[in-house]
Amino acid sequence: MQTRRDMLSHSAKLAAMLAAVGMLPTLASAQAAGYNAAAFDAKTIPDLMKALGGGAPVESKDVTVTGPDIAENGAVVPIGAATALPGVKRMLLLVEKNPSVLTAIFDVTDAVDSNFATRVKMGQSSDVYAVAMMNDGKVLFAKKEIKVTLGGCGG
Amino acid sequence: MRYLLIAGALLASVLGVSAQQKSAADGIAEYRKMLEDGNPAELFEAKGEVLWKQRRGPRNASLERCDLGKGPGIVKGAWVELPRWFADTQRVQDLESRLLTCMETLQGLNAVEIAKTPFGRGEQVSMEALVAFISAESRGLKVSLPQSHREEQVMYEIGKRAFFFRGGPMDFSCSSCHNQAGQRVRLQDLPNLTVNPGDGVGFAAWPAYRVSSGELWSMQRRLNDCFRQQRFPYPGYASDVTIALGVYMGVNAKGAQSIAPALKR
Amino acid sequence: MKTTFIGLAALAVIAVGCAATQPLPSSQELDQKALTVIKASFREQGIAKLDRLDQDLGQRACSSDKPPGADVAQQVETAALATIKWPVDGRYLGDWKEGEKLAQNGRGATWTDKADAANGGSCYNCHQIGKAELSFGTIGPSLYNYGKLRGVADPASPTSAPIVQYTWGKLWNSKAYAACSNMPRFGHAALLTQDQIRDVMALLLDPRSPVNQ
Amino acid sequence: MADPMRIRAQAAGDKATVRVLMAHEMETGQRKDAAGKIIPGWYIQEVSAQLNGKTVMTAQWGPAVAKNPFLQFAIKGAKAGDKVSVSWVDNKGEKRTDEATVS
Repeated sequence: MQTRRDMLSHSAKLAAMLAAVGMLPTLASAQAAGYNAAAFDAKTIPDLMKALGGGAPVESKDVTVTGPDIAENGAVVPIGAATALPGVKRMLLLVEKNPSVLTAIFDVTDAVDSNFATRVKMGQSSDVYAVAMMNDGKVLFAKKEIKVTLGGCGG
Repeated sequence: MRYLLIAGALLASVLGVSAQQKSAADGIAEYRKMLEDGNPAELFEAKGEVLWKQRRGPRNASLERCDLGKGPGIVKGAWVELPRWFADTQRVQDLESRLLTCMETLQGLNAVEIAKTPFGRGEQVSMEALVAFISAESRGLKVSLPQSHREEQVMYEIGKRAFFFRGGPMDFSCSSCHNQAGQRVRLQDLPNLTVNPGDGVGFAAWPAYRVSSGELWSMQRRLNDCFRQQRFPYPGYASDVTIALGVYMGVNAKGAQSIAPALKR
Repeated sequence: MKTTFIGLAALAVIAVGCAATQPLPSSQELDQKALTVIKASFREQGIAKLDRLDQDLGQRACSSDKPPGADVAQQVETAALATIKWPVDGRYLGDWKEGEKLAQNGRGATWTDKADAANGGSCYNCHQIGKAELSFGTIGPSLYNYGKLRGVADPASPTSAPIVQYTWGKLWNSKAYAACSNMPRFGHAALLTQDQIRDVMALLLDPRSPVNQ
Repeated sequence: MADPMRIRAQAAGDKATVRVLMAHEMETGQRKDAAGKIIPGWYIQEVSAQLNGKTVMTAQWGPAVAKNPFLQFAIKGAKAGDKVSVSWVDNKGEKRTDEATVS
């Protein structure tokens, strides 16, 4: 049986080790550092913030999360994260009740809007978070509940 | 007084229910709207176009000479006129059965083997891409199946009978779910397939990308899963009952604008 | 000689023309043709055998766009009523919590299901039942407040007996009360066991069930 | 080899909106097959976008991104005729890069 833990890349292992000794923030800011497997393994938002070297997230009206109130199918749920604030380092999309909370990390540059949309899988109804990690270390978020329904004949 | 109370309670519960239904239905409509832009069916359309033009099979030929009913190689508008009578095979054929014919006669592939292949494997993968491409070439056109040939009319009558045929341990027929507008199974709207259910609804929405499986489903696959949920035995791929049902639904849907390949739950 | 030849050619033209304009077979012939096509088009797969296409009286009577005549409908209903097995111990209600699970579960009896897997009741596919579930179908009537609206305060009381028995009968063989009912015959077709039907009964009739809150 | 992406990039005002569809299974590694065996995870991990060859966005994805992924973002200062390319790498090391012209 192959688990995701077995698939940690070498650099990801390194990242995890560095995270353990508190060196991740510098590493995370370097985009070439590779895939942050520890972050994608995090089961809770505090664990995720630890893996990403972020502080405690604060709810903010300046961040928006988009998504439907109800999804016809959990296999494809359109969600988005956006903010007009300057000084954004990265945007995250989280699904609180998924096996791992983190779905996607978008590293922001001056050349793109801090506005990303994708589609995610949701195992059950859950809060979905848009998180903005700022250059000054602040972590801001917005959340909304998305209900996942059972569709079709269910057979 | 007591009756008034009961009536009041009833009214309240009815109102409560309808408000809730509306919000769930609105929510689903909003969800579908959000998915409209960026239908993964596009990926299959692109792949299908390549497959249509690619030399393949033992004869190393493309499908570009395939006659889908409007003459060899004419793809545009072909989908909204299928199933129809084909003189060369002396059969009424739907898109999938016609593609089987072309894959065999032009490319030298084995149609019987392809029909037997489970969905999502081998040449069935090519088939789903091809139907995505071909149906997309009729996007926006109105469904208009020919009914001039006697066999086309006979197939309509057979399809109608198959549509109402009840069987299996649950006594279901196609008509159990699809003979009235405005009904749902869970939250999914059920089109009335005995009439034209409207533009881009029912017959005019398939093939479609199925969100739940992340696959493109041809009408053959759609019918196959209907029969599975109906608790029927397994309909042969491109078998006459499936083609007859295609004729019945297609003729009923005359004038409906095709949005295939659509996006479905 | 020459005229004969022309005559034959003309006949041939007429024959070809006829092939396209010949009247359709009679309705009975088309029924037979459709049946032949249906039987030839399906194959067995897993637990879904070909005998699922063998129709009984009621299935046959309800297989057209027109309902059967009153006499046939009556015949179907009478035959269906006779098939209902009433609970031997007189116990009609089980556990509404299990009933809710069955109502939610739409699985069972397809060719992808195993023979020994317990079936669900598929109730929410067609009915609103508990208020908490937003994803419900509308092919059947809403069953929210089913027992309450019918005045069932104590399902064991004699005054409740008619509605309790009717509900059991409806679940066992819906065709006893409407020949062409869309609802499966859960007891008659062995889709649900007696105990499972008791649980669904409780979901609908137990005053403690959320359906009746 | 993986099937091509579909990339649409449309300029409006001082930026271009990019919509991408990628052909990928995005298998979570948590599902079981009919025999009860876990289907190994197979999903895109890294995505990047370039405008005229210069990287403008990088992303990391987990297996919870839906099958045949969709991505939308906006590039500032991009105008009609500019080249937008998108690349992905999955956890098996498979890669794909496709390019589109801003319209």
